[in-house]
Amino acid sequence: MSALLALPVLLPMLGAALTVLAGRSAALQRAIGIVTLTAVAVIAAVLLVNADAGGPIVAELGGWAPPVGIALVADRLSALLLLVSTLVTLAVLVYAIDQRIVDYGRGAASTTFHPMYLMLCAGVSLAYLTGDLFTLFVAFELMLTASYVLITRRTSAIRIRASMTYVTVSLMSSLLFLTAIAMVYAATGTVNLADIAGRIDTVPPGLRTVLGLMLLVVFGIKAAIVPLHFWLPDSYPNAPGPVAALFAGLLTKVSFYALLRTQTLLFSREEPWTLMLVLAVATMLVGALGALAQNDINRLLSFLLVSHIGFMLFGLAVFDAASVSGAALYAAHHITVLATLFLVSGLITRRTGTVALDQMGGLAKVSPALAALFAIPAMTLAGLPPTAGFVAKLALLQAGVAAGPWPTVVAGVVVVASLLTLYALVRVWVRVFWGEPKPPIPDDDPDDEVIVGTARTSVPMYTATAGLVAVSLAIAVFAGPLSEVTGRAGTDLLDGGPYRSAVLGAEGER
Amino acid sequence: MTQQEDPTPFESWDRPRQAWLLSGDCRGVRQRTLLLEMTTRALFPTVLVFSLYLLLVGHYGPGGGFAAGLVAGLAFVLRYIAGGSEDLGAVVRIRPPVLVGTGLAVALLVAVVPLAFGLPVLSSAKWALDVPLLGTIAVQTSLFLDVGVYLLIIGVVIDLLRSLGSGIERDMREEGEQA
Amino acid sequence: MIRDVISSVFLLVGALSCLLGAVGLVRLPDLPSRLQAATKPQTLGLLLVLAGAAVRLELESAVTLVLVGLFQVITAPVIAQLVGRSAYRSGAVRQDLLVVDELAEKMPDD
Amino acid sequence: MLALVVAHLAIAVLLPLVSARSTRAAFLVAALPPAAAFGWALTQIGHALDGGVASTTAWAPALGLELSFRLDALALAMIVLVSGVGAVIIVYCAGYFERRAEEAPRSAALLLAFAGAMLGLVLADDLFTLYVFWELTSVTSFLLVGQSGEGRASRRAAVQALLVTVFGGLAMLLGFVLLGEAAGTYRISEILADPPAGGLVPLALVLILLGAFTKSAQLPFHPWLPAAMVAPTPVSAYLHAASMVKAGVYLVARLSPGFADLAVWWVPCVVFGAATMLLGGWRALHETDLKRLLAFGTVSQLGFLMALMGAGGRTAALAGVTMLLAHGLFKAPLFLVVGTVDRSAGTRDVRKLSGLRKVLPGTAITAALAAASMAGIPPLLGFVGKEAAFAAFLDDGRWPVALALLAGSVLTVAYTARFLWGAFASKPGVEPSTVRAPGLLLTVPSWVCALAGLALGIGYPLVEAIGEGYVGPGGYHLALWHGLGLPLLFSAVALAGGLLLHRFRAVLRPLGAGPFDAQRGYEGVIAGIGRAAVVVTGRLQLGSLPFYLGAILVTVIVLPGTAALLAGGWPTDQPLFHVIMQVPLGLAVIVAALAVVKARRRFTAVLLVGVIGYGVGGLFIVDGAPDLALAQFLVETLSLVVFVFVLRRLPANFTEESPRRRVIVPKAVVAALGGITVAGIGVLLSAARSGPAAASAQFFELAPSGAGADNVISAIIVDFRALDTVGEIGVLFIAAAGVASLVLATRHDRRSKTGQGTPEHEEEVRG
Amino acid sequence: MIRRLAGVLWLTIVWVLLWGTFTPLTIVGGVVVAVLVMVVFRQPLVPERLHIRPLHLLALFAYLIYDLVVSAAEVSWETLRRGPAARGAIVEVPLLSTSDRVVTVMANALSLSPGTMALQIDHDHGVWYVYALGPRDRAGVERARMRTLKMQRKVLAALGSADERAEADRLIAAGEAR
Amino acid sequence: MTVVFTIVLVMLTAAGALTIVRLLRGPDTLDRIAALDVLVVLVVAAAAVYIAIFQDGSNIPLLAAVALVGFVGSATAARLAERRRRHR
Amino acid sequence: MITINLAMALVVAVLYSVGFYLLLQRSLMRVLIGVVVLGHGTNLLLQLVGGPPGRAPIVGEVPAGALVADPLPQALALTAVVITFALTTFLLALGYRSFVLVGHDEVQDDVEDRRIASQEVPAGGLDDPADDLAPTSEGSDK
Repeated sequence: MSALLALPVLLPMLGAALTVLAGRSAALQRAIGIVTLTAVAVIAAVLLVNADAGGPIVAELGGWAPPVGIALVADRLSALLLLVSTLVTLAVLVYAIDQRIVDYGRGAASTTFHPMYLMLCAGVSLAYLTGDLFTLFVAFELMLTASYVLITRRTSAIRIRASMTYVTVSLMSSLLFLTAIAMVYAATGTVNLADIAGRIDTVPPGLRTVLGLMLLVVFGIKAAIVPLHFWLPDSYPNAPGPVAALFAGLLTKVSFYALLRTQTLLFSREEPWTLMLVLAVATMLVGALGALAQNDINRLLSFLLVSHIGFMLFGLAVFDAASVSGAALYAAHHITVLATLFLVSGLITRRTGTVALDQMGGLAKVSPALAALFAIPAMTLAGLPPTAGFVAKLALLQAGVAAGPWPTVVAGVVVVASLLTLYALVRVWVRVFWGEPKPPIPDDDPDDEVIVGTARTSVPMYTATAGLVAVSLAIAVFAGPLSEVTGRAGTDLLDGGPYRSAVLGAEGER
Repeated sequence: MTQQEDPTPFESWDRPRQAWLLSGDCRGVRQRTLLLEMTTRALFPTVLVFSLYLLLVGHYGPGGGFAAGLVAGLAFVLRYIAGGSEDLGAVVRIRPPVLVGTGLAVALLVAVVPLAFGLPVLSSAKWALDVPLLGTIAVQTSLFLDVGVYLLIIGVVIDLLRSLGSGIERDMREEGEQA
Repeated sequence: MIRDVISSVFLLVGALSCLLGAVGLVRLPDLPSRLQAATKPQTLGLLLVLAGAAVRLELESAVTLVLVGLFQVITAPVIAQLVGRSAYRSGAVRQDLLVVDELAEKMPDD
Repeated sequence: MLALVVAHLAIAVLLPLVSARSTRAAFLVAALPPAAAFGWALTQIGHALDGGVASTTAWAPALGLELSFRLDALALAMIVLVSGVGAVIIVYCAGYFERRAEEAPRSAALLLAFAGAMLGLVLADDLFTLYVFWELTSVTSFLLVGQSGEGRASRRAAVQALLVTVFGGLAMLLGFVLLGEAAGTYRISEILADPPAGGLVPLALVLILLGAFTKSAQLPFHPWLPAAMVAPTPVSAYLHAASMVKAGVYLVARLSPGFADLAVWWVPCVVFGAATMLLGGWRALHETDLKRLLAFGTVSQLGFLMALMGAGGRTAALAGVTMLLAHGLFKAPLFLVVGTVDRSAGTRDVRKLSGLRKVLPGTAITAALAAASMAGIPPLLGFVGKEAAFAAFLDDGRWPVALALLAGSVLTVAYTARFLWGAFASKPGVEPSTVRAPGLLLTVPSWVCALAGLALGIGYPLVEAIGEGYVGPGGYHLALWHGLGLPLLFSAVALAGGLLLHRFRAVLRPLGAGPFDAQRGYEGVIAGIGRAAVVVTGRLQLGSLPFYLGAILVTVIVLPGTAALLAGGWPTDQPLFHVIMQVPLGLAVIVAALAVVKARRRFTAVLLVGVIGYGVGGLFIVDGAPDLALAQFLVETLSLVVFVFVLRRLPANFTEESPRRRVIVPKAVVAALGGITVAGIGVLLSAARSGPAAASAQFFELAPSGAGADNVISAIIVDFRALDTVGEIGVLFIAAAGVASLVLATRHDRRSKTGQGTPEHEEEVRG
Repeated sequence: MIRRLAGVLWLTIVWVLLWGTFTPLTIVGGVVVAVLVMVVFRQPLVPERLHIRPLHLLALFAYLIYDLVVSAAEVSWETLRRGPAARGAIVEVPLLSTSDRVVTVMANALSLSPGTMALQIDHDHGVWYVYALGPRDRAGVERARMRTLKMQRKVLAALGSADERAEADRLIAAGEAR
Repeated sequence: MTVVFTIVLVMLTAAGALTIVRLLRGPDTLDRIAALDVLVVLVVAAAAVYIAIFQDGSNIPLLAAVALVGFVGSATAARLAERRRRHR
Repeated sequence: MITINLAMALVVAVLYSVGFYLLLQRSLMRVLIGVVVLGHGTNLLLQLVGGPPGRAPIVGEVPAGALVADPLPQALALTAVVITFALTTFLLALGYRSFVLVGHDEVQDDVEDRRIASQEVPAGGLDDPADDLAPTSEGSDK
């Protein structure tokens, strides 16, 4: 089993290398991408089943036992998120490929898209699987650097600013991450997560808090926690549709995963978590209000993304098994739903030729399928039952209410933020799908990579989107088993014992 | 500017009489400079040998695939500086992205191959080869990972020369600026 | 012991050469003169320091130092020429400090 | 029961297939599932009244989430409305919608889906199950009210209905969670069997009531209901008269057995219920649109029901159930009648209709029958219910409530009269309306309902059987004739007062529709949210990158920085330096770094950065890290080369920024604080280490033997931690491609605004 | 082929120096590496021939080292004595060889020693321009010119043809006569 | 010996300080390039002294690399800086 | 136990401060240089947390009893150096691209953010007449 563990990382990287070598054959590139990600999805599913049944799966790379070597660990949480993420990346890839085929024909190979895409997937996989803080940094860099290339694949004069914001802020976060690693090493003398967990007790409590906050800030930047979130709504919306979908779906969640992993593994519930509650409240409200102020559909979605990060942060802040598992469930569902919405927004833009809400209208009449594709994920995001969003939100609410008076108050804020989310999405619905149909706005630059304002689409683009909708519906339908998995994952996270002993052997037990 | 009046601009007074580098008659915007070109001719293979040394010595002292690749890459920078992009293109006929891709593929294959022998990913083993006269040559398989790194980094540097070097140069030429 | 003495002499003279070169770099008035003072004594200084170090090392390490010195000797003049020529071209050479400039009249004007 | 609900939804999804052939057939098909549900409920009547029929399907047990259903008396009563009346109304739709009406296929599917959701709601025996279907009804209602969304009014009404009801719904959800957590179960029957108390339970109840009030259009949330009247009339009949708006009342009824004795429960119900009843009735008197008149009538009746259901006490609850049934059976046909009138006469404006009594006699009779029930005239069910209601409050001495209800009833009678007069009377000075004769599909359904009201009025024991199934046996009994008493007096007063009020309606007109305009409140809230959104977002989201980075930096200073200050523990044994060479090298780095800040020319800055790099490389040598130093020197040089490549194209100097101290000083202060914070934390943490590094010793041991390398660094890089290296070259791989993609795009820009990403550009990047 | 061999030899020497051990393994390895590099990155062959005289070459090396030390001292003295008031000259000197390689060696030899530097080489007119630090008058300029010529002569002695040496001797004589 | 090493390092440090002064003062980019080149040589020299102190040959490849590499950096800077000044 | 000495702490503080300061500027080139300086600071810090200076961690070269540097931070810093370089290069190319497209390399403020912030009529168009979402009293009275 542990032999499989490195493959979700190495296969996409190998795929990336091969797509470059196969730079002349578009068909081959596409095949490599899809085959690789499908394989990773299958592996992820196998890992999830096994991790759920038999506890964390550990691979000691090169046969070197940690802390000498790097360990990859698939426990319930990471395997679950890996599976969901891979399904999303696969669907987005199909969508992106097809969009390109529709626009440029079957023969158009891409040297920047396919390799970068696969690299990003490799980075995501590595981030989920690694049991080593520094490798986590490397994973982040893989993922982020690939994302830089993807977001700058189409930089017009207008878009370049967004790319700069994105890249600069990410670089700062990367360097702070490195700083945090140095600090962790300074205090504990190791970078293996399980080992850190074992040694953290020797650090005085006050300094432990410092470490925790440092990591909170680092991951908070990429996870877009208020007040570290400003960059996100300025940059994601300017990425091309599928890329934005990928970013919105995955990147923030990977960071959140890292936050979840490090905070639960390294720290116990202490005073500063009140602070996290405050941050969660701010994130939820600032994001939701931001969404209401927008006229650009992608920006609106980006602000909603921020807002919902607050939900997950709430789960983390409450810091008990139920809340953490709620956060995990929320993250899993959120990956699919945000990606779906951005894909749908891509389809909308393709039809209408604009992202401005006030210039669209009547799309429900023109394309009922699109309306349905929007409506379901929108309901999911708003947390209306019986969608996955509802289930996940419910898990958070329950955990919050059970945790005491302050978390209960924050649960109230969750409810308010949900309502504002719904309001924002209803505005989109009303403006885009209702009202008088308007003619599409012609593409101001028909030669660039993305063609808008056209009815030219094809079945795979819709199928990919629908596939993601199906994934998110599946999360709702199978909420039972899933919530049990995340429930166990939450317990594991807070206990930490199984993780440590799986990685370090018997000596890992305290 | 002055080219119209004077057939030989100042920078080209010392152009060499012979083709010391591959491109021979370098027609590009970059004028040839005797001293630099001769030095490059002498240093280029030397630096490459040095880089191979670094690659192999990595297991015993400072060096390794990364440093080796960078040193080799700097050799190509030198060629670019002396001979321009035409020379570089003549030296390296392989497309830089392919070189990069090959390097990455090599490294990854080295990582994955142990799986075929039932070993963990990225394991390494020692190969000892007894050669008559020379004695035992011991090779750690992780050397091949270093080789992948080496190739990749050379490719990256050449790619940077192609984009940031020649690419910007071409932009400047097309903008009518003096490159 | 004798090794130490030889080594010390080399090292001290080498370092002195470097220092004097640096003094020149600061004190001399224009770019070509600074180049004279800077790059050349440095090269000499480096060679001496390398020699000083080599004396103290076993042979296998010492021979490699020869290579380092060789590289330095090969490359130093090139830099000097490149920089000097650019300096002349860009007007960083102060004509008032030159006794004669036989190149000036040959220069194509631009 | 789940199967029944799912069948509704599944058929609804498939319904467009039928609609494509014939919309009329689609409605008829759509009527089948509710009819079946109704039929099934009738077969279960015995079990239902005798403890109930339950079934549970697990969904997410870990979260206490299950689909748990239970058919009991109260559910049965609701099913009569939801499925029985529902089926009838859907049949009516077949006649109401034009054959090629665009909204017909949509409405058919949505109505059926709604019927399914509503059925689930009333059958739910689990708080979350209830919530699931609750919100589903909100969503279907949104789509049914909005329809194609082309009309401005429908859009607004739909949004308002959705926002208000979901607001309540979410509050209710929180209440459910609180309640469930307190009770330890989410099963309603179990909660009611052993109601939790204390703690946050009162809060939970208030939140739940909030949900109920919004859904049932109680004061001050009621305006969405009249606004929703833009929906097609059958939709209004079904959603806004018979079923959905009753959900709130139903919820209160569902939970009252457990909580009605708490003041926090019954006081709001009664107060808001009565107030709603009065206000709705009063507003109804001022409407000229028949539908809106009925809508305010519904608001009023819902208030009445709310007061009854929430008040507590067996009689009130019994009256509530009776009125619940009665209201569904009279309000639905009234709406259908309005629809018929609208279809036939082309308007439903009181001021334009005239003389319909003569041309549509059948419809008029139906209307009169239903209206009579509404006004509480014997022997209709409405009368039976109202008698019970008066009795309930008179008997237990809650006089004020009884009087309020009386006032409400007076208003009810008045607007009933106004309705009948408005729809059917011949008005002097108004042209008699010309009409098309309505088909059977437009008339029969309303008869069915109206006659059902009559039948149940006479057959009140049946109603009482259901009611007793809910409230339990004993005490008060329903009857047409309880003998002379206060309740009867109240009924009489109501009737007479109402008729008088209608007679002298001209007197009322100057009084206006009332001082209180909840609609304006809603708009104020929405506008306030919008304003808050813009103000907050505008203040925070400045769009300025330096600000964003500054925010991050300040966070670093404030969070970990403060924590470090609090933690303290500055080492006492901190040496000034470990090796003397660190000092000059460090000084060189510091000087160069400070000079970079002052540098005005890009080239200078880059060279200074080079100095920093070489200086740091020197420090690495001093620290005993030759590998690292080697890499540092090489990378530094390559960086320099790369910088120079780009700099030759960029202007020589940095773009001059306005050197305002106002900007520079804060930036400098924040930056300096940031640097000090990081370095300080570094020192604190390094001093806190208590043991040697985890793996150092092992590295030295394993490197020669295991990895075959004397150079430990090399062993780590290519062997122990080879994955890091693989990742690292991956990053380089990406960066190279990214650089090529960016830099080689210029030429392609000439042909379009963004040449990047086009196949030609990709071709070039490939080399 | 011979020329290539010279390259291989040089690279092998470098390799062996790098390893610092003279074992068969390093030598064979050096040859393999050298051949590899030479084959993969083939340098263009140039028809020009050099007349190498090993003894004179050694003498040239010795002279260079001597020159380096002496002129380093001179320049240092100049720096300390005059400092900001130091002066220099740009002198036109005949270029005595047409071979690129020989010219390169000359320029390098000249530039290596402190105080002088080849500023520009003008093939077309057979002259080069030398910057010299130190001359304060015409005599100093002439001294610098002579010094350059002598340097060329020494290089030609090691690498140049007989004609070139003769030309050099003639020019030096003429210069000294002046 | 320690005294010698100390003196040598002090001298090299002083040389470095002076070089940095030139680097900061300029005035020309070419001055700075020359100064940076000198600085690299000084670093190599200092590293050589370190090698001498510890009699540890493992750092020598580093010296060779820096000697070569410093050249490439300075050459690039000099050659391209020349270009950019020309069209000013 | 491994306390970073004062001199190095000072160097780290200055490098971080300068890096941060440059990051806060508008010129992308300055930002980029800030990233590089910050990167140097980070790498130095990473190396420093390994402990006080020691001999290079090469087995066989180290005399017995000598203090040896902790190898792991060095290896990590090595990786970090390379990654920082890759990122620097990319940002540089981005700056160049910006220069090509816009004619300068300054980071502009976000247009859409500015538009929203400068809205005189509040509420993201919520009050604008084209908006359907704020029903007026008349609106529902149709």
